[in-house]
Formats: sequence, C-alpha cells, structure tokens
Amino acid sequence: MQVNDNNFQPVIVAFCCNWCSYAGADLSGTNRLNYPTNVKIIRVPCSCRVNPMFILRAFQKGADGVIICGCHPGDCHYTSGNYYTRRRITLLYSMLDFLGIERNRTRLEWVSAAEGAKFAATMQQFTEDVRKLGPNRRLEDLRCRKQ
Amino acid sequence: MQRIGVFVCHCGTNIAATVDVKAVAEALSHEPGVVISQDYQYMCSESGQNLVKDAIKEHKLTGVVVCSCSPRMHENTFRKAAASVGLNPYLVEIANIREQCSWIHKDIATATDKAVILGKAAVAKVHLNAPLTAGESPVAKRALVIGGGIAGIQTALDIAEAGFDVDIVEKKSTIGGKMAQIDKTFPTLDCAACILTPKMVEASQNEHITIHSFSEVSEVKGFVGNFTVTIKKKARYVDEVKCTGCGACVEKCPMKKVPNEFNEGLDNRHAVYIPFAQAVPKVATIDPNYCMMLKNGKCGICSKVCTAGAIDYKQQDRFIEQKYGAIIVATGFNPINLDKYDEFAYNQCPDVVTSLELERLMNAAGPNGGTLLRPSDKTHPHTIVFVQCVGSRCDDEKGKPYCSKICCMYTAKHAMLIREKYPDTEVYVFYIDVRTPGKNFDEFYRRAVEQYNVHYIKGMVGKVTPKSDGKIDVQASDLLSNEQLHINADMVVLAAAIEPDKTARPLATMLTTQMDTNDFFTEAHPKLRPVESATAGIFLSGACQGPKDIPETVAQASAAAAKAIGLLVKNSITCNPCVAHSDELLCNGCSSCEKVCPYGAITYQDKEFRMPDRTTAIRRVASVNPAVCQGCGACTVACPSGAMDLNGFSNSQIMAEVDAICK
Amino acid sequence: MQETMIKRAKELLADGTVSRVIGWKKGEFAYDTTPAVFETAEELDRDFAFDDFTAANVSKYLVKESRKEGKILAFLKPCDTYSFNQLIKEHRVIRENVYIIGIPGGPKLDAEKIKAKGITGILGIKNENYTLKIETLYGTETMPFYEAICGKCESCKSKKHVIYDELIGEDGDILDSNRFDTVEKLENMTAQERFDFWREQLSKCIRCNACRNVCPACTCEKCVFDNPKSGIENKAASDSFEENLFHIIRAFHVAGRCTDCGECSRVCPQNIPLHLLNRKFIKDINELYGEYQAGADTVSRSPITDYTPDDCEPSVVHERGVE
Amino acid sequence: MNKNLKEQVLRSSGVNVLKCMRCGKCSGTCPSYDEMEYHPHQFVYMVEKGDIDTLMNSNSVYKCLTCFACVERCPRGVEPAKVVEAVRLAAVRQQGSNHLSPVQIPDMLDEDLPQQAIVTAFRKYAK
Repeated sequence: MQVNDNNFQPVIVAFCCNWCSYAGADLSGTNRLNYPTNVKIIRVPCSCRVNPMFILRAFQKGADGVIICGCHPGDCHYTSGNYYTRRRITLLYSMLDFLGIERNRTRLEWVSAAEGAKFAATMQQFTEDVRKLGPNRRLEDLRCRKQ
Repeated sequence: MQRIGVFVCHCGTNIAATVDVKAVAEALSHEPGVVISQDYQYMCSESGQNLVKDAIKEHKLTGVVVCSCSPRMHENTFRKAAASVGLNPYLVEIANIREQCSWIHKDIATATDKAVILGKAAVAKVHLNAPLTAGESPVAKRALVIGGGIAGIQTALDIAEAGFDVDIVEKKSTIGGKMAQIDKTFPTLDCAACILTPKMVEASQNEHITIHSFSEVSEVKGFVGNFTVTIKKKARYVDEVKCTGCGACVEKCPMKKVPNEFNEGLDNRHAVYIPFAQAVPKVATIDPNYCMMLKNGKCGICSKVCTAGAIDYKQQDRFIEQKYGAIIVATGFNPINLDKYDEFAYNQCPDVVTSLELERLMNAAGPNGGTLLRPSDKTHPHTIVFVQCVGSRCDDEKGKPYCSKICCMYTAKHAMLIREKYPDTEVYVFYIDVRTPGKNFDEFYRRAVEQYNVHYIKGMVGKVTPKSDGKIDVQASDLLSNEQLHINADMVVLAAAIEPDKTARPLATMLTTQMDTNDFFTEAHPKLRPVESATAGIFLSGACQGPKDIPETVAQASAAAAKAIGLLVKNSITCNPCVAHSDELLCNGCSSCEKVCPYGAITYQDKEFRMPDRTTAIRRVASVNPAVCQGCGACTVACPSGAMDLNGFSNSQIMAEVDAICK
Repeated sequence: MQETMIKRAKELLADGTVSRVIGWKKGEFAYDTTPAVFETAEELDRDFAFDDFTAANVSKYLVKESRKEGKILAFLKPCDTYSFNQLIKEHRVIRENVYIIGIPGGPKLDAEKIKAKGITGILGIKNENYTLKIETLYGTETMPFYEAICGKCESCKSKKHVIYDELIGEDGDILDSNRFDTVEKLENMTAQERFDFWREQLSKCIRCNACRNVCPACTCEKCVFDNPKSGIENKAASDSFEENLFHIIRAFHVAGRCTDCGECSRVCPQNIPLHLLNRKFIKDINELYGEYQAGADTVSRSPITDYTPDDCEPSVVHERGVE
Repeated sequence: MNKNLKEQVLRSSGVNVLKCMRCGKCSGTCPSYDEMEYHPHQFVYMVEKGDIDTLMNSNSVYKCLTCFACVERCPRGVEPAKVVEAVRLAAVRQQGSNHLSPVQIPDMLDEDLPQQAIVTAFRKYAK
C-alpha cells in the first residue's frame, strides 16, 4: 500500500444539508472558490437524514473519505436535526475508530449558507487529509475495488 | 422500463467554458434507461424549456435529468415545465454542474469527468424517483410582527390595510423604536417625531392591529400558514386597560434616580415611567429593579395617586397563544458597545458621546430641552469632532466587518444642524470614505461642506485624550496634507457601528431561520427574494436583515408586508410532498421516530394486520401527518427497522447516488 | 429454588392468574437447559429446570408470548428485567399480559468453559461449595466454579430487579462492575492493533445470526438484513466489509437500547466478543452524554433520540485514545 | 519597484498590506509622527507599491519606537509596526560589508557591556 502517492485521487462523498451547507457549497461556486474535483456532493434535506448505512455504503463502494456538512448547531432549518446528527455521527465515528478505521476518513463539519469560503477550505483540507491516508483499505469491499 | 431524458445546459459559457458539455451529454447517453441526451445553450430559457417539454412528449419520458446550475436556482423551473406536459414534477432531478463544478474547477478534463459523475448520480437517483402529489394545508389569516419600530409599524399598517389582523410584539413599553429617539431625519431635515408619531397613533387605532407592548415571543411552533406562537406579556405592574396615561404616578414617584434608557442614560427617570410623551400605548410601567414597593414593600404612593386604580403590584407575566399564517421579523438594531475602544476615551469622558446620544442631546424632548450642551459641565461646546467608522469596517473582534451604512449621512446631518443652530461652533469630521449613495444624499453631504463649512478631513482619529482643563485633545492624521493634527475639542461624537438586536439570535433559533455570521437575518435570495427568509412564512423587515436608513427600512417593511399579504390571501398552501412515510408492515411501533420529530407529525395507532402465518395480530404502528411533516428525515435514521422513509430522498435513492459517485 | 418456583407457578396456574409459564427446561445434556413455555402443572413437574445453566434471557420471547391469549408467568433474573423494561418502553411487550416473578441471578455456568478444560462426556454437574463435581463417562472430574462461569456473569452490572410483580429470594443491588475494562484496553491500542484485533475476531463470523436472534433489543418485525428493500440485505458475509458492516449496523441499531445483557457473546458459536461493540457504545454514551442504563426504567429518553445544545462534536474522537 | 525586496519585507513581517483600508488611524495614533518623513500609513502603502528603497534610505525607519500603538489600534489588523520593522531589517541586512565574524566578538566584549547590546550587536552585524 502506497500511502504517500501524490497521484492518488481519493473519492470523497460529501453529504450536504439543503438549507445551509448545500447553499454554502453553491456560494463557494458563486465566489469561484476552488476546491478539489474529488469532492462530490449529495444533497439531503438535513444532515440528520444521513443514515450511518449511507456512510458505510460509500466506503464499501470505493469512497476514501466521507464528510457530512450541516447547519451550525442551533441554526438547523428543522430546529433540532443537526443535534441528532451530532450524537449519531459522534457515536458512529467513535465506533469506526474503535474498529481501527482511520479517523481522518470521516468528518462532520458545520457550514452555513454564508460560509462559502469555509466550505471550500474544509473540502480542500479534508481531501488533503484523505490523500495523505491513501486509499481506503480497511473498510472496502474487495469486489468493488476499481481495477 | 424507464425512459430518461438528459439535458445538459451550457449556461452561456458559465458551464461550457470549463465543462465539455457535449462530452457530458454523450457520456450520459450510455447510462441505463437514458433514451435522449442533449445539450443546449440556455436550458432555463423558454426555448430550452421547450426542448425538455418536446422531448418528454416525443420520447414519452419517465424521468428527466437536467445538468445545470444549482437546484436551488432552477429546480422549480424545470419541474413546472415537466408538469405542463404531464410529467409528474418530482420525476425531475438536477445535477449541479455549475456552482459545484464549472465555477470551482479550472481544468476542463477533470471538471468534465466530475460533471459526468454528478450526472450519473442524478440519473441513478431519477430511476428511483416516484411521482409525488403535493397536499394542501390551511392558512391562518393573521400575521405577527416582531418588533414595533418604524419597520414593524409600517409592515403592520400595510397588512392591516389589506384587511388582515396583525399583532405587533414589542419588548419595550412603547412602540416607536429607534426612530422615536431621533431628532431630525436626513436628507430632508424634517422632524422624526412629526412623521413617526402619527403612524404610531394610526397603528394603535387600527381595528386590525393589536399591540402587545412590553412583550416577547417565547415560543414558536408550526410552519408556514400555521404557526402557533406563545407571547409573553411581561408584568408591567400597571393595568393596561385601566391606565389613562395621565402621568400622576410618574410625577409623584419618589424614586427619581433611574437611568433613562430613552435618553440613552443621559438623564434620569422615575421607577414608574412613560418613556416619552407620545408613547403608544400611553401606559405607565413600573420598573421592578427600582420600585421600592416591589423591592421591599415600602411606598405604594403611585397606587394612592392613581385615580383609575390601574396600579397592580401583584401583576404576573402572562402568556397568550395565538395562531398566525405569517411572521414578520422587525427586530432592528443597536449601536455597538464601545467599552473596548480605550483610544476614544468613551468610558473616561462624559463629553465623548455616541451619535445616538447626540440625537438625544439635540432633541427638544431630550435632557437639555434641545439646547446642545456638554454633558459634563452643561456649557456650549465650541469645537466638536466627529469620528466616523468607530467599530465599522473592522477586521478584529472589537468591531464589525461591515459598513454600518447610515453613519455618513447622519453625521452630515448632525454637523449641519450644529452649524445651523450654533454658527460659532467649529465642526470637524474625520472620515475614511464618505459614502453617500442614495437619492439626494451626496447633495446633502456637499451642502454640509459647501454651505455649512463643516471641516471634512480624510483620516482617522488615533487617540482622544481628556485634559485637565475640560478640553479634549483629539490626535488624528490628515492623510491629504500628510500631517498629524491635534484638535482642542469640547466634544467628540463617535459614529458607533450598528449591530442586530441581541434578541434576534434566540429568535432566529425559535423561527428556524438562518442568520449570517454578524447575526443579521439571511434573506432567501440576496437579489430576488430580499424580504423573505429561507424559512417559508417568515419575512424580514428593516435593519434586522442588514444596516438600513429610514427610507430603505420603510420600503422593505412595505415589501415584507406585500409578501405576507400574498400568503395571507390564500386559503390554503401547497405542502411539500417530500415528507416521511412509514411502511406499516415493517414498523415496530417503538416510538423512536416520534421522539426525534421536531414537529410532532408522528402518531401511533393500533392496527389489525394479517400475518404471514395467516393469523391476525393487532400491532402498534406509526403514521405521519403529511401536512405537519416538513421532511427533515430525522425519523428515518432513528427507525431501527427501516420502516420510515422519506419521499424524494429515500434510502434507495441516496444509496443509488452514493453508488454512482463511488463507482 | 427450583421447587419453590414450580410450586408458585402451579399455584398461579391453578388460581387462573396466568395460563402459561415461561422458564427453562432440561435438554438432552446436563448443560443445555433452554427456555421453554409450560401450560400445565404436569409439564412443569416433568421438565421445568432452574440450575446453573439457565443463563438464557427469556424476555425476548415475551414479545410474541405477551400478545397471545391469556396472561403468562415469566421468571426473570435481574439482567432479564432490564431487557423486559426496555421492551416495555418500546411498546414491544404488553406489560399487563405478563406476571413477573423476580428470581436471583447468576453467576451461571458456561459449558464451553468446562469442555475447554478437556472434560468431555459430561453426564452431570454439581456445585459443591464452589467446586464443580463433574460426572463424566470417564469418571468424576473437578474444577473451580468461578473458572466456568459465563462471560456475561464475570462482569455482572446489577443484582437488582428493576421490574417484578413478586420476588423469590432477596433483591440485590446495582454493582460496581468492571465491564468497561476490556473496551478501555482496546481503546488504548493503536488503530492498527485495533484493526487487527477486530479483523481477527470478525473474520470468524459465520453469519449464523445467533447474536441477532437472541438479542432482546433486536425485535424488528423485519430485520434490515432480511429486507431486500433496505439496501443492505445480506444473508452471508462474502467479504470482510460485510463482516464489518453487519456487526457495526447490529451494534448501532441497538445503541442506546442495549441493556448489556451479554446474550450476543454468550450464544456466539465462534466466541466473538460481540458485547464489546455494544459496550463501546454504552461507554461512549456514558462518557459523552451522561450515565445511562437502558432498561433501568420505562420512561427515560434514549440518549440517541435526545440531545443537548452543548453536546460535544465528533472531533472528540480525535482527542481520545490513540490513533 | 523592487519585487524581491517587497517579497522579503512581506515575508519577514508576515503582514498582508492589502488588508489596509487607508483610514490613517495608524498615523493618527503614532507618537513619532512628527519625527518621521514617511508615516506608518505610508509605510504600508509604499510597501504595497513596492517602493521599499525609498523607505530604507529614509531616517523614518529608525524613528519608529516600535510602541505598537498602530498595531493595537488598526481596525483591519494590518500591523504597520511590523512592516516598519521588516523594512528596518531589510536595511540592516543590506549593510553586508560591516559584518563581524564570530571570532572577532570575544575581544570586543567588556564587562560593562549590557546583555541587550550584545544580542543587538549579534543581530545587527553577524551573518
């Protein structure tokens, strides 16, 4: 396994809530703030829609990193969705860590609709972190490995 | 078999310059189920939409994928287009290849690759889209205006004019807000009270308007058309109905040393008070922090002198609950606290004042009866220095990063009024830029310079030092003559930055609306929907959305009213069909979903089921009220058996997207 | 004890309080006592057993049994009462249809641990002053009692019955248990070590589903792993990922609901320490969101369907233990 | 305009001169203002223009007291004093001809020499 392969292009799945983070991602587009093409965004109504199953599924199918973005705590469009997200995802990430999965493959970030710059910076940093880790080997499905 | 149409937009060169749109269309044409894949210059244009419509008809499409700008821009446009030719609008999916692809990437090859993947994800999702039909929910024909300043008053008057009931909730004991404290208005120099107080009276007399003064919003439940709001009417220890506002209690109250907030603490009021003569409602309020009767049960004079019997020391906070169809936020602004600006000596010297304090000092109803005197020794100031941008345009934690917008104009106004009234006074204005966009604004500023000979100096004040002789040394740089100045001033006026009211942040949480990092409410669209919040049914009026002067505030207040009226005239509104639903055969009835639902949309029923072993069983199962559900999806993850799913964002749809992206 | 229980069960059957009894019956061997439902006094006299091998938690059977005609008597050990309480909270059992007699808990024995000593052909086992006298085809063997007790009883959390209609014997207390020690030990390993540990353990999984089927919290009408629409339907793990997936999802689905009864590990034919995954969640919940014991009552809100505005961020994972 | 010199000043000061909004508060607050030919705000502006030689050759570089009033009060967090210091450093570095070698130094020390002076001398003359 080559960890420091500079040509390694990680697959990054970003779940963004429709009201804050997806709008924040749009804003970084509007402001032409560049972030790596590795990041592909899936729109969900609220970060609390993200089932741990989706995260595992992404890793199974070949994602190297999964990031979830939601409204800042207290600002959830649905009042409390992101609070549930925070508990669920904390527990899930802790469990993945317990199973020896690299911590930097997963992340939860609060990005408001006004934080286009933060969105771009977060994605850049996250991609870089995952790139350093190399391909996901500990939680991948060999049958899904790209040839 | 699915028949899917893919439409790739060039968006002029917005997309086409960085994404090879033809290659995207070609790549997506090979995806399963795709029967037509086209590109076009402007998909959202009429001819672009016709292209989609014609394809739906011609190819009998069962799903449409538009690769274009953000779904937040044009999802509705394409849904409507699909609906117009008989395709269920929820069978349309957007792949965001502009904001999330062409605009952020530079390399054509990788951007094109990404656009193809985003397109594939949308195709994978649309395969699983189900036709959805929107339900309807009724609209309560009543509006709530939060904040009773000029913005709130104007909004309420306009809504009442249209024939709807409006409630104003104001946290102070009178409506009027900041404008009531202002002396004159720019650029016409007419008296603020003369134009504001008639509106206050009009509001109090309008049969459609109810004013809840000295009240706060304590809880908001529900959703557009159907908000249930709890209003806390704080105890004012005076019966609002009985009080005639005669002022006898105020006159006789022995506790006279209470800082008068209406005059910015420049003089004192009594423990029982009516903020100003034209207050609406003109009802006394007892300040429990100072009233001796309330503090230690000794006094009771006001109760004795009140012939109306309105004093009630035992009054408690009351809570009233009311249903509203629309809520308009008009919480306004405040000048920032200047404690951290040691260099301007605001805390050390009473003659260094904020502009709002100067308004009161110059106001005929103010502490000096309209004569401008120094707060320290009540003498006429002969040299006055104005400092602009105190706390505005700051990059540090002391101030605000934005321009407060109103300071340039009110400072010109102050300077002019002072030079007009006291021609022997020298007035200096230290500015960084003079910003005067607005009708008759620059003319106004030029008048201050040319006609009134106000000394405008480009440069910032570095240090303000109170001297032992009572004068104030103002040290500043004059950038144009490249020299450092020392002005021996009598008074210094600081144009403090303005910030949203502190109550706005908790209110935004209650309303589930969004704020920017400065605590200004975020509008649904900065250009096209400036008076609506992103939360349906919540509208924004006045400075709670950003710094504004009075004409702008009033314009926005009326605009917000128009938007609210547009909602209130409807008998019902179409609901979002992307709501949760429970598969009863899988449901355990465990109540996990109910616990996380923020809207109380989930209830349980005992239902009889025919089991696989041909017996019948009564099982407790969840059901979702689609009119109440807002579609957040919290329940779908709380459900252990996967019985809960969300229309439009189903488990299988999201997983299909995941698969397409990771493939 | 067994006689007292049978006597009381017969009385309740006779006076019509209950129409069925759930307890345990002897199996083919001395050590395979299994849960069973009895309907008559004769059945009780013939088959009912309560001995050192009645470790099985009968709460889960009550999901179905409590929905049948008539009331059922259930003998619940302290750990079983937690599971039963949790099932009440989730509306999975009908409390009114169950008459609960609280009976003393373990420690119970694990036949596998006896066999591991090389003792085979077991005919009978007696506990004499905490020494086991084991009759075998090949003669009598002895071993210390505490070397043969169930894994779940080694770190017993409570001797207290949290729900019952009557008690046989004394009620005990909540114990100061060492149940998180192993979790902590794992937390202090490096990520690679943890990964290796779990790969070794989980790769043994044969997907017999015993852990799921025995779990009193796993009572879904249809399990997501059996549901073709769930997207993770899966009958047998054909890849290391699926081994991981099954156990992560299994543990996650019962997080905040798992009472730590330990049945999953007890029944695992491959001896995978599955309870450690559940305990990791319990430990995290206790540390991050405050002490919480599922099943301790029937009203409190599970931490995973609750929140406070000041909850920690997931980055807390980075601050703890080693990477 | 000397691009390398500008780069050097920007790097050694760590200041982003583009944040300046030209309010002049730094100069308004400067106690050495009258001593200086070029004032704090001019330092920031001239560094932005790349006109660093002029600054280096001016006495103003040595008139700054490094009192940091401008840093404290700048509303944009530009930190003009650090720019002045960086220009001063650039000037010092260019006086390459009068460097000392470390072996020369012990002879020059005497017991009354303050520690501060030794450190300063090293900074100024050593390579």
